[in-house]
Amino acid sequence: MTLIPLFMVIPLGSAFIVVLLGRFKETVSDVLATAATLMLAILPFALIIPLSQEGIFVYRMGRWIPPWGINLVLDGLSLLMLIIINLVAFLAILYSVSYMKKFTAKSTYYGLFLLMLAGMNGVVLSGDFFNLFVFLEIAAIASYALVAFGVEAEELEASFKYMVMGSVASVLILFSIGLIYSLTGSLNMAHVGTILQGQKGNLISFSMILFLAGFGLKAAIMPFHAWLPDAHPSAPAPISAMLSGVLIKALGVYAILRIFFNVFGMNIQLSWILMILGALSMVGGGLLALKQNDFKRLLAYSSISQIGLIMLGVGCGNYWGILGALFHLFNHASFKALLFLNSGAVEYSTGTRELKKMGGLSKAMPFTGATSAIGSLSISGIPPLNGFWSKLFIIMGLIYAGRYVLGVITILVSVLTLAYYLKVQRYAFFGKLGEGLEKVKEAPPLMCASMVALAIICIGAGIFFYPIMKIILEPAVRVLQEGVGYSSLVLGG
Amino acid sequence: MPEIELYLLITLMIVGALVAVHTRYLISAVISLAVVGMALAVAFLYMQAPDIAITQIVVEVLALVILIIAVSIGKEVVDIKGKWETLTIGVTVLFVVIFAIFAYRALADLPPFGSPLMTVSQRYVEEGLKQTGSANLVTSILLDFRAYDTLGEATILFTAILGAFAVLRNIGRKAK
Amino acid sequence: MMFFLCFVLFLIGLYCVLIKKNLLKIVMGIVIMEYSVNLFLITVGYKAGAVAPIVTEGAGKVSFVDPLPQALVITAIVIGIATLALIVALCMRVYDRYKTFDITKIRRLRG
Amino acid sequence: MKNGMTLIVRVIARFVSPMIMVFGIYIILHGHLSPGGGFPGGVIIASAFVLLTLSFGKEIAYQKLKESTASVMESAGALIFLILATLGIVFGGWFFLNFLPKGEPFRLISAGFIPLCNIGIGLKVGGGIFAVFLTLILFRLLEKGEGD
Repeated sequence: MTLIPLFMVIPLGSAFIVVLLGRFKETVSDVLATAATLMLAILPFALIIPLSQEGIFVYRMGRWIPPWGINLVLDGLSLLMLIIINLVAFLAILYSVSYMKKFTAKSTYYGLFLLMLAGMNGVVLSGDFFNLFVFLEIAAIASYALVAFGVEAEELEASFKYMVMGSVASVLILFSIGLIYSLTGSLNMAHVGTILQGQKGNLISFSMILFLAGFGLKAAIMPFHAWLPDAHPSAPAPISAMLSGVLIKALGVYAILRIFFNVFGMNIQLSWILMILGALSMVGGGLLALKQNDFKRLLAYSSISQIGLIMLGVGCGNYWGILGALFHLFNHASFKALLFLNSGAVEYSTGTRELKKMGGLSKAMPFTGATSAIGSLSISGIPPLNGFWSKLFIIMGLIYAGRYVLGVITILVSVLTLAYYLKVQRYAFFGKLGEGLEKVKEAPPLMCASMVALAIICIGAGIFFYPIMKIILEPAVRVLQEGVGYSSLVLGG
Repeated sequence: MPEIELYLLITLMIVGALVAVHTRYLISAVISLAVVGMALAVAFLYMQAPDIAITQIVVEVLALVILIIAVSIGKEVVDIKGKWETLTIGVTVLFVVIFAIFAYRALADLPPFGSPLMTVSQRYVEEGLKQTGSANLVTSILLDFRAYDTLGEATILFTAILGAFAVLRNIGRKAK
Repeated sequence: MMFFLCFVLFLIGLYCVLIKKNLLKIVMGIVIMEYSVNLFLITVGYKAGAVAPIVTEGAGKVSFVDPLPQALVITAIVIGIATLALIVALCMRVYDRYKTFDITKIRRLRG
Repeated sequence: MKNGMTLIVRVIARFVSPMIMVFGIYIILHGHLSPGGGFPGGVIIASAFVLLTLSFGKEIAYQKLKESTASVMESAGALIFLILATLGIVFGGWFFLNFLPKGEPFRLISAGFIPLCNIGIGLKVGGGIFAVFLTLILFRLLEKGEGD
């Protein structure tokens, strides 16, 4: 219980110290950042057992009782997000130690990375609207700067677009928070939930629309996706892995889930909106991905498609749909991070991202080739890898909810996914060696280590899906199914 | 009866914002924006928020300096006209107007102007001094009741400045 | 009506972001939107006939305006200046690379 | 603007900027009693330096004040604030607990750790804002130095 603030204190403190000390020696910041993220990656697992006994932890900042002070809430959903975020962050940092040698100002990079991590942890733990907004801004601002970290022309342009869209999204969210405050006089999510219960009206739908637009922009759901295919490929590879694997979920999907399920309460119109947006981004992202010849750009469009799948599963609202969506959230973090790290390794060794200029890389780069094959198969939903189970659960959810058409579309998109990942494999890793690639060597060992770790997670989560489902996912599903009952849990505890 | 002044101020702000959007010269746009910001600070004073007014004024001066640096760096002083200008403007205006109509209906549901609910704040007002010892209730909220937000806010400034350092580096990648 | 006028200001900013082709004009649109949100929050907390939320020694019972939105707005203002600093840095850097602020000419990425 | 502004501006700037700084410090220290606090105070202090930089020219400012000093101040201020927050756990068991005695209201030394927080924030904001201003204004200068 007293461990909860550590999720913010460790990354913030180490970020400040890294920036302060990093100018002297690069190794210091390597060690500090790795140590901090390693601690953070272990921490959520230590909380699994106490949480399963207690059900929910409410931490009162400065000992003020909930509606008056800020409270942190740790429940199943937050814990799931914490596990995903910190695990991927640790592996991405491990990867960065070698990968970021190409860039200048490494300590600034670590500082921004740790601040982004602190922001995401803050978002998923917060039980207060404005606090959520503040931490969302930390993560978002750090990510704008990280996208432009290479300061090449394209990167700056992508970062500018991302920042304009992100700032508009933040303003929309803040306006909506203002509306909520004016209507209820409170900022605590649980307290707002109790006040709003059963209320309806133009104002509430208006604020829901603003929230949906704001967080939809952060999550890159289809009509709001324009920034993602530019921003994600432009960032350094470990940052792309963080952005696609974690950030859009922590800032976008998680916030939508928390606010719409636990504060406003789901209803049938909202469920349809989520499903339609989800299906739109799933199909649109998939079709656009098929056209791409840039490795990272293809992965970015594929992220839009997968986020659509998650929204679809959440939208159908029954046990299997939500379970599938949350499992897919976990899985997508693992294999999309893996694939982005693969693309980074390929870029590191060959210096190109164009798929057509590659070829036969799996001979020259065995670790990268093998892990990317695992990632591709997993994201396309081949049994027994983890992507299969989550897609199966989502389709089951759709069928139980009676949405057969959407179920069929999901299966078709799954085939589409397989198609464009086969394209990646064919162009990049199989066939004969591309021209000028004779001297290509495998990426440095630390980079390989983190890729292998992610591949093991992909396989492991596929084989041991049942214990993961019971221990980590079911508490999270319960949180969403309880809906507005969240309020009484937080305020009563 | 401060409401009349407030309406005048907000009208000034809207006019200033429109001028800032439509004026041809970038430097005049920056100055009109500063007018909006200063009017905002005065509006804060009218609405009994001296803390915010001070912060707004000092931050506005700084924002003005930053924007003028940005404007003076480029050789372009006038705004750019694109192709399809009228069509895009038409579509955007239509979208904005629809949004406005919906917002007008929604905002009518808010509690009337000048009578906030103060569900939570009532307690800050009554017990703030006793519980935190700070006579300035805004400070007591900022640094005691909601100090965690302030930590986040300080971190945001830190992040943005670190980000600006990162973006303004001359060389991003080391030469091979 | 007061709230709606704040929203009008917000829409002007949104319009500016959507329509303008100059990077700095887009930045100004964002700044206008931030102003409008700050104004809206303070307007929400305004109480007719009340005084600023600072307790004075020996004063009797007076009614204060809502202090919570004021605390939020200080945070929002700081977020605004932080965003502005970063985005202006980005703009200057983009100008440095492309020698223009025109977004129609800055099109290496396909979006 | 390269070599600073006219003599009149310089003399006035040299005369006014200490007063601005004193005012900023006053605003920071009295944050819990009167309007103000760490943020506006920090920005006021930074703006005193900004005034000096603008009137004396950026070359001189660059020689005298390296941006690193300002950014060290910034990191240190942020750390002070974070450490104060964490001390709440040590002394009272809760993060951000106002662990110091509240003292007598309306005095300069009262309100527990609030004035200390204000000082930390003031340092941070002053250092940070001035550092970012310096980088923005020196950006072209550095560029030219390396390009030629």
